[in-house]
Amino acid sequence: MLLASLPFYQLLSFLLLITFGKKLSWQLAAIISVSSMALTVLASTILLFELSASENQILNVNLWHWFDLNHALGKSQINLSFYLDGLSAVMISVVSGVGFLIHLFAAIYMKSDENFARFMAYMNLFIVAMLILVLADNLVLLYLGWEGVGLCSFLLIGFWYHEKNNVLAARKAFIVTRIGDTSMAIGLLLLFNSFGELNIAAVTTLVQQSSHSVSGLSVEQTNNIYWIALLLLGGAVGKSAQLPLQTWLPDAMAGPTPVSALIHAATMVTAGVYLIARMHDIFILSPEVMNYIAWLGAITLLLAGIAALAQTDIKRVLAYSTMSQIGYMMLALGAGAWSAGVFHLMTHAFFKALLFLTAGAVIYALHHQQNLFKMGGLLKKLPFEGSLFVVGLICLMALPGSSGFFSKEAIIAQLWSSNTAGPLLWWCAILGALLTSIYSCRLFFLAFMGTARFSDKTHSEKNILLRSALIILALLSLFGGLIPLDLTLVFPTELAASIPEILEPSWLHTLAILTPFIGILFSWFYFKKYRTSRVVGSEYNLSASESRLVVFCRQGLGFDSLYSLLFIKPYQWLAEKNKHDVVDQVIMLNAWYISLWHDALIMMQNGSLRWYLAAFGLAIMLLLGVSFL
Amino acid sequence: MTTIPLFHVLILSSLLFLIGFVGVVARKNTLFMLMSLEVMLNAVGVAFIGAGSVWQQADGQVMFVLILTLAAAEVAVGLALLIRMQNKYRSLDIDLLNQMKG
Amino acid sequence: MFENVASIEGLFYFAGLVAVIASLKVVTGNNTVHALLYLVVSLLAVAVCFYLMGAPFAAGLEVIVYAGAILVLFVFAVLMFGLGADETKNAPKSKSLANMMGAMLLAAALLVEIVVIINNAEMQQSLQANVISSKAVGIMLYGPYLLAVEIASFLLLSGLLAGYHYAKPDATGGDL
Amino acid sequence: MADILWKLFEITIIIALLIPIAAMLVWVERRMIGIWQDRHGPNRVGPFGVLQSLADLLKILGKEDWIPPFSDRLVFVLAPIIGAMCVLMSFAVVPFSPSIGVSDLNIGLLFFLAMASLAVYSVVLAGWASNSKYALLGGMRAAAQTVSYEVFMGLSVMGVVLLTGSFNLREIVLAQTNGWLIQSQFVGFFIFLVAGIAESHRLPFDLPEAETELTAGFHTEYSGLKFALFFLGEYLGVTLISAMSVVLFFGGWLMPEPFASWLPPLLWFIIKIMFFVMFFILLRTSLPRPRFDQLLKFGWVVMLPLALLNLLVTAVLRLTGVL
Repeated sequence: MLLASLPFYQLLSFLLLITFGKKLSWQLAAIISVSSMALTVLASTILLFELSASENQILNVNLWHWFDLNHALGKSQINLSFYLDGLSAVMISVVSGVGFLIHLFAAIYMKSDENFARFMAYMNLFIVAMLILVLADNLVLLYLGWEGVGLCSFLLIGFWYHEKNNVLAARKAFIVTRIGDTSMAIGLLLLFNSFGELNIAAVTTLVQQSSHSVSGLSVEQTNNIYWIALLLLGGAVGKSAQLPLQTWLPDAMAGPTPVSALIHAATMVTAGVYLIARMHDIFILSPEVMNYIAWLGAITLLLAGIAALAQTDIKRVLAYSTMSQIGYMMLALGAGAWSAGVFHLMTHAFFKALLFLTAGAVIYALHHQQNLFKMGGLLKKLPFEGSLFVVGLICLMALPGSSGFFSKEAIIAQLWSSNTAGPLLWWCAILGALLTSIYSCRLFFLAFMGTARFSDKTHSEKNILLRSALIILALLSLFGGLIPLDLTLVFPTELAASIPEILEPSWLHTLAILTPFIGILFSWFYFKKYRTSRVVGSEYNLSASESRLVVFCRQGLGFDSLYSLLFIKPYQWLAEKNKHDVVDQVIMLNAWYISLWHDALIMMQNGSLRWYLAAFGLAIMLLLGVSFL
Repeated sequence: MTTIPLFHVLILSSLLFLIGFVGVVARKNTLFMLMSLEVMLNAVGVAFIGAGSVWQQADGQVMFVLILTLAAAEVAVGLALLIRMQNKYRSLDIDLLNQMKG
Repeated sequence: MFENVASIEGLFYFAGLVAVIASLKVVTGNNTVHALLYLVVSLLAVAVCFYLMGAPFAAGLEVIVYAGAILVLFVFAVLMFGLGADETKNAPKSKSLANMMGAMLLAAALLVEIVVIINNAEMQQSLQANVISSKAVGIMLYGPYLLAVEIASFLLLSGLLAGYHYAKPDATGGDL
Repeated sequence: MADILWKLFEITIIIALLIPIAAMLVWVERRMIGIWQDRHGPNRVGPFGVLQSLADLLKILGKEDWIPPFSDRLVFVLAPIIGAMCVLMSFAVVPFSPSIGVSDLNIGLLFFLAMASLAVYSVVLAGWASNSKYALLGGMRAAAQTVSYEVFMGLSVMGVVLLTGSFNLREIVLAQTNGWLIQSQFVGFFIFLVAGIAESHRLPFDLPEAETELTAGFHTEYSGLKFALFFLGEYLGVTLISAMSVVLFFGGWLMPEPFASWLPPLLWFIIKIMFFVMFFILLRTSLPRPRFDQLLKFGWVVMLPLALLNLLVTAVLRLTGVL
């Protein structure tokens, strides 16, 4: 029952806030939303204990029967029921824990906004949708949550809808993720068509049974599974901002910073990872797709790392970093390192939320200044935020001891010998780690070292709740790696063990641990300018490089222009050519036909009595003629 | 003792009716339209009386009496409207009344 | 006997011819009062037809009510409100028969149809027409047709009220 | 063929008698008015001025038969003819005596009413065709008056029809063998008389030609023979109404038994008619002319309900067997 109630605290809060929003004072609205979040945290904590106490580590609750789907193989019940196992437990603890802290932060951060209640309502709605997504026991309900988070993302990116850029970003995010969602929906239909089930557990059982049976899977089923996996991957790619649907995430930073932290770093963007992890039984049966996932993740993490190197906006750096880190998760999933991927998901949620919130605090302190080249020397001016940011960056770089170290190393360690990954991807991961440390250092140097390149006085938010939220996140980031994550009941034993002939060289781990330090060392000298910038005359001697390559990287490696060229321009051209809409014209034939009659009848209804009489006479004549014939 | 064929009576009736019809349709003067209407009603009366006399039933004349009352009522209302129209438009042109333009 | 019958038939045809010609004059006329006079002639001719068809009562009513009352009403209206002139503003200049061409064609087509239909229905067997007394008509009226009589009386009443209401000058009438 | 010839002869005789009678009535009227108004009246032409009418006739015939140029010629000529024709036609159904009478129509009463209602066209059309104000006003008055009074004229005689069960005037007369209908239909008679005066627009209901207001009303523009025709129509109308009163309410040519054998039926009939003609003349001398609205109001408000009431009572009494 507690499980069933999990999303409803938020739902209630959402309804209250959206209904009475304008009339509630800041305090009341904040109390409602944050306390509902606190209740969620409490409930999920209890649930975690219940889960560990249960015998097969699974909790199940059925709320009500939703509808039936008919299939040749039999009727499939679609229920509104929740399913809690190790994987979803990780997710709900991340969602509720990080979500609670971000809510707390947001309640103070957004205090002065006139639409505060609406903002909190959207945040609550997002949590509802995310919990439904995570807890869903069937794919239809999951899809409901999936679309729900998409909607909330749209609403929150466009929260300040008076500014055109925000609205455009919201639209972009919505449309791009919709492409992935469509693919996913098709995947779900195909899945149902092939197996006659959409219940996750049932699908899993079915797939496992048929693959372990003597006859194995039929050719058609194997083929279907390949396509299902590919289509589901499409959905995951869209939601998790992976190549080729990654372009929305940097723009999504237009939303309020807590939104970036909650949705576009910690929770929603990892939904794709969760989906693949949840459906791993399907993916295991299709090694090619696993391979694609791995490559996709690797390429994304490298490209995002390169793009992050050229950004001037602090939040965009973090956005690209997020993409890159999710790339790691994808790489892990593709390599079959399921629990390592999920583990990284969790730690990433902690430290990326910390980074975003701290960045938000910094931006707030600098009067909404987001440009890195207008910062500098903040470590002295904002020591609290600065030190927390350092903590976040340490985790991001995966320096030994931090949570990021444990998760990332776990991923990298399993790449070499995975039969769906391999040494090449291992090198990619190492290169990615190197890039990570370099852009992290660049970011740190630009923002927190050197001289202050701004004139305004900083004003740091001293609210105790806000600070405690940040501190808790920092602690989680530092020590989150020590949380014992046992997902052996959820995931199959690691695939790596089954291929012993690929030998792992002994220097692998050493290199992996050393990589960030190499990066730091490199940056220390390469970005000397940034950390030692001085004022020359009235001009600052530091500005963003405007070389073509840098601008290209800054603009996300030209994906936007590529898509514009490939899709938007041709579409606009088509739309231009098809201004009168050929299909519409065909449909308008009906209207034209009706209006033809309309015109004819209008001519008859001319108000002239003599005309009516003549028509009358003509009708009589025709009637008589008919009766005569 | 008359042996006027019903056929001829009906021919007379339809002739009168159609003359009236032509008048109603072709004339623009409302007064003439009303008169033509009387011709038409009259023609119907001829048909009724003729049929009644052929079948030796009084019903034909009964119907004629009813037509007569109808004509009286119609003329009362029609002439009143005509007078209204004359007062308002200073003309009896029926085409002036087509203010409902489709 | 034959001669007598023939003369009655002849009278009928003559009266019918008069009626048709007078009606034509009504329809094509320009002078309102002349047209009304022709209408009276037409009605009288029709009354003669009625009489010849064995319906003297109807003939009497035709003259008394139609010619004597209804058309006098017409004449009265024409005199009182100066409706004499054919004030059709939109009328074409020439008032020849060509203007009525469309309506006449329509009517001619209708006539042909009607004639064919009447001819087709084998209705033209001549029956001996005896005089139907006004008593029989009265019995019918106050017997099976009582309801129709009542309805007709309501019709007359409503005609009276409507005529009174519409013909009233605007100034004297309040909102109805 | 002989039948038809005999009928034509009869018609000729009757018309030949009626027209002089009407002419004589002019003299009678003027003479009687003179007596009642305590003066002489016409007394120069012939004994007691008997030939006065002849002299008038000659004078009228000698006058120019002028048709006003502003008039509608056709209708102007037609109007007096219609008037005289209608009255003369009405005489066709009047049974003068058991053997004399032009037509024995079975709807004789209806025929009389029809002709009476057609007679109004004469006046109305004369008024219109003259194209002058007085004439038009006279014509309109005539139309309104005639249409109004015609309604209860018809209703008043329906009591007679109820009691006799026939529209045939000859049968109506015969039905009064055992007593004139005036006994039971005195209300009907009164209404019929009033309506008849109005129909023939005699004084006091001569508003269409009220000299004091409308010069000469509808025949302002008329002169000569056409004027004579109007006069003929008027005096024949008086005779007709008298004749109809006699036929409908006073037993026609019938007389109670002791008197019946004294004179032939035709003479009795003429005597009765003369009595009513005298009565009309007496009315003219003694009553003032009402206003036109009073006339119409009197008709619709008093006479019409009275006629309906009379009809209703007669019907009830007839059904209960009292009559």
